[in-house]
This record gives sequence, C-alpha cells and structure tokens, in this order.
Amino acid sequence: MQELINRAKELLENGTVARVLGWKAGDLPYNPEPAYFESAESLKDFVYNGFCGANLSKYMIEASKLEGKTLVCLKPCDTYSFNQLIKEHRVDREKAYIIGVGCKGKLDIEKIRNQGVKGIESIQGAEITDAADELKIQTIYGEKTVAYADAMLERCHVCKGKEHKIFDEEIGESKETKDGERFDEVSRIEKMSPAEKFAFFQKELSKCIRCNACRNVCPACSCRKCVFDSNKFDSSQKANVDSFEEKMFHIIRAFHVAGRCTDCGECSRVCPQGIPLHLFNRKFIKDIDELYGEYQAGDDTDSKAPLTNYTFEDAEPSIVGKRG
Amino acid sequence: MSIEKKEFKPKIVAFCCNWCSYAGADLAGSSRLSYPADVKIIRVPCSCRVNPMFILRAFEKGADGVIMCGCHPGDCHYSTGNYYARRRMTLLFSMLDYIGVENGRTRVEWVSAAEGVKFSDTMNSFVEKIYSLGENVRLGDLRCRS
Amino acid sequence: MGAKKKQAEMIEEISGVNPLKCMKCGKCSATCPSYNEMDIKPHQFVSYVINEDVESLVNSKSLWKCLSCFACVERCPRDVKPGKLIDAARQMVVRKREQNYLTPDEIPELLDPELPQQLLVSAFRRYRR
Amino acid sequence: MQRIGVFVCHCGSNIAATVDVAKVAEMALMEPGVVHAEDYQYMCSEAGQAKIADAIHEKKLSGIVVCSCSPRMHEATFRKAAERAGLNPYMVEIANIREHCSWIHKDMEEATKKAVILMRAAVAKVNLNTPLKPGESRVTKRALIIGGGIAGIQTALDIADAGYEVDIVEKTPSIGGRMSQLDKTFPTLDCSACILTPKMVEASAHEKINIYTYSEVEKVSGFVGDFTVDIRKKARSVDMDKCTGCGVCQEKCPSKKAPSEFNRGLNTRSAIYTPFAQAIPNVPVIDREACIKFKTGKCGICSKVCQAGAIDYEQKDEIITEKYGAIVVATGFDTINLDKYDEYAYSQSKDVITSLELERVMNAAGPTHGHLERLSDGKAPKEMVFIQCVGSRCSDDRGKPYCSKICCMYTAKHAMLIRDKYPDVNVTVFYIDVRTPGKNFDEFYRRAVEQYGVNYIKGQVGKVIPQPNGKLLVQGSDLLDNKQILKEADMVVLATAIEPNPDVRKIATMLTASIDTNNFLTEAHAKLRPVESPTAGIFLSGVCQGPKDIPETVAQAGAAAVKAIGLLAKDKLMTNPCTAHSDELLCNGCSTCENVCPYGAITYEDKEVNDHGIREVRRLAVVNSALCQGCGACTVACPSGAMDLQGFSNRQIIAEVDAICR
Repeated sequence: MQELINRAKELLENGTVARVLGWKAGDLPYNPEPAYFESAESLKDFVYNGFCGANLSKYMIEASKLEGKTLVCLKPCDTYSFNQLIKEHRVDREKAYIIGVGCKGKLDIEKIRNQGVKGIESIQGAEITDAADELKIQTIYGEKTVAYADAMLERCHVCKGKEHKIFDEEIGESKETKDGERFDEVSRIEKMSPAEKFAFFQKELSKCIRCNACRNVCPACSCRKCVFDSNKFDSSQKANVDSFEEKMFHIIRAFHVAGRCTDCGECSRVCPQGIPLHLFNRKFIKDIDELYGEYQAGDDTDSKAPLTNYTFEDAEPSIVGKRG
Repeated sequence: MSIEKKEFKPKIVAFCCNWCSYAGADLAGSSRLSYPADVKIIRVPCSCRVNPMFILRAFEKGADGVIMCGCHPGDCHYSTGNYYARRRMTLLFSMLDYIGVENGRTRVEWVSAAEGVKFSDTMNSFVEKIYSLGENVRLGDLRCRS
Repeated sequence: MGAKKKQAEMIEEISGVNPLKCMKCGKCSATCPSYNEMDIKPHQFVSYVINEDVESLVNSKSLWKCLSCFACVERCPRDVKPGKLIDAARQMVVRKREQNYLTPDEIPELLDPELPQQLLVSAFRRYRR
Repeated sequence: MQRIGVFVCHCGSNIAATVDVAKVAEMALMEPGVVHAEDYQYMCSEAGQAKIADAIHEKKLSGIVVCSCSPRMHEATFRKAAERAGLNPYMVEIANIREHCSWIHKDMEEATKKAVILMRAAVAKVNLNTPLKPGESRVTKRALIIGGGIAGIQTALDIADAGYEVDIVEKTPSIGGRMSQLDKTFPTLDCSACILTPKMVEASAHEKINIYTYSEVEKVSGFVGDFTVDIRKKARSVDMDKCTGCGVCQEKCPSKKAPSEFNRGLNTRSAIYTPFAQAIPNVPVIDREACIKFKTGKCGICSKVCQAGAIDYEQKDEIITEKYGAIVVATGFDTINLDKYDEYAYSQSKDVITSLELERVMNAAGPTHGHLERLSDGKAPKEMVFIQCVGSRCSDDRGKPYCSKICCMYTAKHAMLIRDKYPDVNVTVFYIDVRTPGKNFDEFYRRAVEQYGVNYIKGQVGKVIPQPNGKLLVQGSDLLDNKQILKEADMVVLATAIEPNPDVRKIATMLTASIDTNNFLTEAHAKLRPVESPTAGIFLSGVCQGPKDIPETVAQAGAAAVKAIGLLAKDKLMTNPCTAHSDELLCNGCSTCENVCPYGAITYEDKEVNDHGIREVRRLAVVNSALCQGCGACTVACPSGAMDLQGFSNRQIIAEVDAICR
C-alpha cells in the first residue's frame, strides 16, 4: 500500500495527475469507501485492503469531465469494466492514469458475520501486503480467526483472472483465488422444474426493496437516466402495483446490460438484501457464450457486442424449449 | 364476489411485422383461415421494434401468451432487423424460462406475406398450447384479475 | 353419420391419404403393372372413396390384384398414393373376416431385411388368403 | 386530451355479418378521449369519407380511429380523407376488424368482443399520437434493370423512351435471355429471333440505355429514389472498345470442348465465345475455366490472330458504383433439375429431352442445324411422345406445386411444327389438363388436334423405359378410354417445370424485396399492384414474379416501366415520417444504436445541451431522417430509452398492449 501511496504522491507532485481516485478508511474497519485525493497531504487517509471491493471504473465517467488526469486504482476485474466504458464512449482514456493494483481476493463482511463473528473491533490479515491466509478478528467477545478464502466474495471464487486488461502501470502482487466454476450456480437453477425456478426467484426477488443500489453501482448501468426513472415506457418508478414489477425491473436491467456486463459482481456485493443478482447477468453471459460463441465484455474496446451482431445461422428462439 | 369458476379464455398478444407477418395475417383473413379470437395482433414496423419491455408488460397486464412474428431470416424488409430480434428474443425467452415462466408461453415464428396458411396454423397451435398451459398465474397481476 | 360415409372415412384414416388432393392425372394407372387385370383402375380408387362407395371397392377384383409394388405411391405427384388406399380397403376386409393370419413365429424366416416395412405388411395381407 | 372520432365500417356484409358494428361504435364512446362514434355501410366510399370529414369539422376531432379492413388496404385512403378535412394524416389509426376479425371468426359474440378490443387498442394508440410531417428526399433519375431478357429489354426501352437513363445488368455475355433460345413463338409461330433481335439492337443503340453484360449486381444500399448499387463487371478478357467482332478468335481457338450454355449443353463451343450469332454486344468473352492459356499459361492463339489487339488476359473484374431512383427485377427463369424424375429416363437416354432442348434442336443455329433427329444416333424419329406437367403441379418436394403455365401452349406449338415439317412423324401428347386461356390460344391448340392430327391422350405417363433396340417404351394410361398404353417412341420430350432463376434469392435479399416459398418475388398486392414489390422503388418484370408467356411478359414489362417512370418523374419524394429520433437529454452517447442501424442513418455529434440548467457538451446520437426507414432496431438497442420511433413509440405500443390485456 505504501508503494501505491508513494507513487500517487509522486504523480500528483509532478503534475501528471490532478487527483487520485482510490479508497479511504470508513467509520468501521471493514467499510472503506471510494474517495478522491487532490493533494499529497490528503493521501494519508488512503487505504487499499481486502475490503476495497468497490469497482472505481464507473466513477471515471464523471472524472473524465474534470480538468486534468485522474489517477485511478483498478483491480484486475475492474479493468474489464473500464474497457467496456471506453467502448461505449463513456470514459476518456486520455483523462485516466490507470494503476493496476494487485488483488488477492476481496472480502465479504456478510460471510464473516455468517460464521458467527459479531461485534468486530478490528481485523488483521486483510492488508494487501499481507500473505496470511487467515484473518485475525478482534471482537468485543475476544479474538476470532476466519480463513481468508472463506470470507471472500462469491465473485472472487470464480475470478476471471488477475491480469489487468488496461493500465499505465501495475503495482502490487496478485494471488489466484479461483476455486469454483462461474456457471455452476446458473446450471443448477436451469435444471430445476419451472415451479422450482419460479419459487427460487420469487423468494429471492420478494426481498427487493427497489433501493436501486444494484443499478447505481453497476458500471454498465450508467444511463444518464434509467428507463425506470423516465416515462418513456410508462414505467417510471412508483409504488409497485404488483409483485411482477420487481421481476420486470431485474429482467430488464439484466437485459439492458446483456453483452455489456463484465460480471464484476458489484450488484450482488452491494445489495442490502443479499439477493444474488449476478445470477441474472450470468445467465445471459452463459447463453451468449453457448449460443453465439464465447464473449467477455471488456476484454477489448472494439469487438462487436453479441446483441448488436448476428449470423445467418443463429439459433432460433425455439432452442430455449429444446434445450430442456 | 362471485366464486363460480369462469371458463378460461386466454389473452394472447401477437406482435407482427408490417411487411411479412401482418400481411400474412391479412392473407389468412382474406383466405378465411380461422384461428381463435383470443389472438390480438399489434402491428410493428419490424420484429426488431419489439422491445422485451413490451412482452413483459403484456405478461404483467395479464397476457397468457405472447408470440412474435417476423419475416424469415434473410428476408427482412430492413435487411437485418429480424436477426437482431432473433437474438434478443432468444435471450429473453431463455431468461423467462430461467425464472420459471413456462417456455410455451412465448414463441417466435417467421411468417412471410405469402404464408397465410402458416399464420393460421401457427396461431392455432400456439393458442392450443396456451390452453394446455392454462392461466398465467406465475406472471399475471393477480389482484387485477376479475 | 351414414355407414357409407363412415367406411370412406375409415379408409382415409387407415391410409392417411386425402383423396381430395387427387388431380386425376392418371400417373398411377400409367405406372401400374397389374392394370390390365383390374376392374377398377388405380386412378379410380380415389373417386370410389370420394363418392363413399367403398362397398364396390371392397368387392372388386382390383383389391386382390394390386401387387403392393408401390410404384403409384412412389410416383404420385399429389401425395395421394392409391396403393395406400387399396391397402386400407384390404385391411378393412381383413378386419371383418377375422381369418387366418400368420402366427408371429411364422414371420421371421419370411423376412428380408431389405424390404420396406409397409410393403411387407401389405404383402402379408394379400397372400394370407 | 385528444378528441377522438371512431368510425366503424360494415364493409357491406363483410364485417357486419359477423361483427355487431353498432355495438362496437357504442362501446367506443366509453373509451377515454372518444367524443364521436358511428358506423356506416362503406367507410371507404365517398359518402363514408364525407362522414369522417364532417365529424372532424363538427366535433373538432383531433384523432381518428377507423375500424375497417387492413391498414395495408385503406390506411392511405383514410389518412388522405383526414388531411383534406384539415387533420394531420398521422392522427389516423386503423383497427383491422375485417382480415383479423370478421373474416376469420364465425361466432358473432366472440367476433364483436374481439373487434371492441381491437378498437380499444387503436383508441389507446391515437390518444398518444402526435402530428407528423413527412420529409422530402430526392429522386435519382436513373433506373436499373436486373436481367437482360425480353422482360428487361422491354422495360428498359419503355423507360428510356420516356427520357430517363437506364442501365441493364445482364449476367451472361449477351442480352436476349431465354427468348433468344426459342425457335418459334406461339400463337402466331413467328421466328423468335426475328422479333427479338430488333429489340436487342434497339436497346443497344438507344442513347439512354447502357448495357452491362457479363456483369452482376453485387451490393445494393439506399432506398426508393436513392439506391446505390455496386455492379461487378466480370473480366471479359476482351477489350470491348477494340474488338471488331470479326470472330476469327473463336474460329482459331483450339479449346472447343466447353458445353454450349446457349444450346443447353447439347453441343460444344470454343473457350473464347459469343453465345450466339446475334449476340449483343458482339464481343466474345474468354471462359477462363476452359481456356488453355488460363489453365496452362501456354497457347495465346486468340491474341495472336486478333488484328485489333483486343485480347487482354490481364483484365480484372471491375466494380462500378452507380445511383438509381428505381430498380426493376427481370431475372427470368430456368427449367428445374430432373434428377428426381428418373422414371422419365432423362439421365439414361439422349433421346429424352426437355422442351427447351427441343427448341434448340428445331433451331437452324442449334446442334442439329434445325433437323429433327435423335441425339443418340442422328436418325429421324417416326414416333414422338410429349409428356406434360413434368415437375409442375406436384405437391411433394420433387417438383413445384404451381402450374408452369407456358407448357400446354409450347407443346401444341412443337407438335404442330413437327407435324407440319415432318408429316410422317406421329406425335402423341400425354396431358393431365390442357390449359389454353389467352387470346387465340385455344384455337391454336385445336388446330394442332384438328388440322395437324396431333394425338392428345388424357393421362400422365408413368414410366419411360429405354429399350435395347434404342427405342423408348412409354407406359401411359388413357383415362378416358380406361386403358393402359404402351407406346414405342423414338423421342420423348418433357414439358419440364420452370422455376425462378436461382440467383433471385440472393438478389431479393440485397433488395430486401420479399420472396415466396417458390422463390417468386412477391408483388405488393396480388390483384391491384402486380408489378410492384412491397419494397418501395423495386418493380417486377416477367417470370421473376410468376410463370408467364411472352405476350404477358412484355405487357408486364411495360407496366413495370410505367410504374418506374411514375417514380422517376417526381423530383422529390415524401419520406415516411415514422422515423427514429433521439431524446438528447437521455442519450448516453454509447453508439449501440449506431451499430444496429442498417442504413447508416445514425451518427454521433458533440453537441451542447442544457440538462436542467447544467450546460455541457455531450456526445449524442443524431438521426438523419432522410436515411432512416423506421425499422426501430435502434429503439430496442438503446438501453436508456432515448431512441424512440415516431408513429410506433414505446408508449403507443405499450398502450396497445395494455388495451388488449385489459
């Protein structure tokens, strides 16, 4: 982390960048938050640890409009989002100085809590430099230990890889964290009967409070004004008339980002109700991979997106029924 | 409130492109090829005009089945519209299937202006399917049903 | 429904043929090797079914003169297939008479794997008498 | 709030017999915005249109719903009526209660219910309609004709005579098409070349006509009035300007084994060739597949003997890009492949030929120099059998379901000509039906029977069996005498079904013109618009639209020309105002819409916007409404809903959905 801070200071001082976009400590040990740093002095609050899950690429939409370059710290998975935003002309590559930061998996405080760890006062082992595979957690009930892997976000278990797809320089080591298959959960649901599927999603989606956190954090959901906030489809947000509206919101949200979603997992990370929203996006990604060839949004900045592309031989929609 | 059980009359929305399928429906009409009155057609310029939002809206408002018809791939009046529509609908239908909406409630069929018989056959078989699936309780707005 | 109509419909059901598709081109009669021995000619089978006169068809010589060679089925341009009609008529007779079928164990040694299934079955029907 | 008038048409009894029209009108009054509703016998009549106009004036209507036949039928009629009464024509919507309701339902209650729902949907839509104003686009005063047969030539001549530039694109080395292969023509027995050649010469000499032979249409973009077409001029290997057409190269060419396309492969031609003597242009092409020089690098004789130095082995394909206001398709036909009809022994015997091959045999420039002889042994035939409907009227996949239309007449012609020239030859025609509607057609057929003694037998042939003695045993049946016929023939002629030129599918796709299951191009209306494609600016000439004989083809070619001239005579076209437009405040500038637009109508510009007080320069989608054709692909691609389609807006369609599901 110190190396990162030193380099940021250097770039600020020599005028390469006008500001630094990173994280600062939050009011609790496990909730650092995205922050701008405009002076070398202010960088004393800069943090980068296992809880810095936030994908900063979306912030660059606004930062691109500011005077001068912005130094932005992007984790490997965040760089896909940044590439996708370049492709959609939403960020200005020239306005960004990208430091690809190393990543050894990001942590999910809910997973720690679910292991019975309550009353957390401080956490050791979450620092990026730390090679420990265990977290030592001081709680008001005494010290607890949790295996690092057991506290990781779901997305880190199915990590796309620790390669930065775009960067000006790289700082920090990464560690492979992938120990699961990305589409296993989707496949499991696909195998259910219609009634089971419906029950599963009904249960999950009925928790939705339409707080819009998923939408607001999503780098692909970056419309100036969401269709659910405008009246273009007679669909502006209001009190739900019926239980279907949540489903409609989430289906349409996933559809709007289909072929553009990099599977960064931020939607599920920020959902206060713990809805596994990534299961929608990943279903589309799985279908696209299977039907139209493997496609990873954000892999590059110039390929044709699956939904703005076609071949004469594309599968017919009836394939949905035939696949069983 | 009456508790007597009403005979199931499905609501079925058919989106038809202006150039092929709507004309195919016209041909079915002028050839007097009947299909159930449950089908109501909405004219759109091209199958690529059909927004998934429209289909979900229909289900939200109580449709029991939604079918989209367009020109055969390769014959789109606008060259490529139905290719995009095909991908969009494939993904949407797959998603609906994934969340537990019976797959038979959605369908895409390519019907040319010369295929009045196919239009009528398609509608007959789709309506039959919807009758066999019954009322769309999963997605309908239950409270608004009379 | 009259008995005659019922019979005609049964022929259509058994054969799977829609006799109304016939355009009376006569290719079936042109192609038939047993033509000269038949009293009702292949292209006429269709009219008998349409006119619901299955009785005459059933009592005709043609019924048992058809070799089931299926040339008419192969060449009919309208998918009408008189050979199937005549076979259906035969089946109706056979069903009525409840006579001496082959027993299942007699069949295997008579089988030639090259023969089309339908031809085989209809040939059995014919030679069963 | 709109003030909507609903007009329910009885269409005589077409609608009123199944739909309670008065009830539909009564129910309409309960819909939001509806201030007037009435039903009438024939809304499309003058009196009906007057009722609409009166209501517009009296009730100050702002929108109209006509419950009637398909909008494809009378939408334009009612829009014009509204416009005359001072209402914007795009404030009119049609509820299709005839084709989509009364004609397909029998139960009155059910049909009326459905008609009411269709009316509601239309009312819901009109409530959201806004007045639209068509734009204008220019018309390029030049026509393209695809295909240089009699249809294409006639259309080109008619358009050119009206004073417009015309380009003909012909795939083969010469114009002339199928007609140039015919010997005589029915029902007057003129020599085909004698009546066709002057037309070919006239076309090539016409100052307004430009002919691209040995060329193909490669790419078409644009729209009515303003098409851009890429034409591939295939390398001829002969310089058209230098060649004098002396023919020495063809004489000296050592490679003479290539099958002659013109003579249907019945004889051969040289590698450098003009397809036939009267070819236009009279400039040969080198068939690079057959040419020794191209195959081995050695030879070059043609180049040595050419006095004009016209041979150019280095010539390359050339792409010509040209703009056109109208395109006429005249791609013609070919005979079907007979592989699936082996019962007629076409592949087994040289003496079983198609009628088109017989044309070549009968022709003085053909493989037998006009002598009727067997192609196997050159002997004069004594017994000839003609078989009708080979592959026509066939409901399985071996042939075509339609009647090829021309066979009955040309068979009578062939029979008559043979009996006339070779009275000792017996001619038998096996037919299913003889179809001779047309001026002097039945008289012609009767002459063949009565005057020339052609033996017509009702009954299809079942099989043709080549005999060891070289004869052909024809097994047929006489359905009228109820007997089977076995006839030994010397030659058998098959009236082979015709099908649209196989290239037409590719061309139709380029033109976005619709095509039916038999590959015939679809007309805009089967009765009322038979020479227009549903795609504006595309016209149909000749057999590409359906089987036709020469008189019909020429008549249709003229009709297509008139339609094209009607278009070219306009300086400006009103464009469809139902185009896409982007809401600047919602546009993300993401380019997704641009990627799906088939017309390149969407571009991105940096524009300053005022978003609720925030002034900034944004990258925004801009639709060129002259290019936009209104498909709506962009509207669904756009995630923010910034892109919408006028006349079919998101809210309008959703209103229809809501009305139907209510």
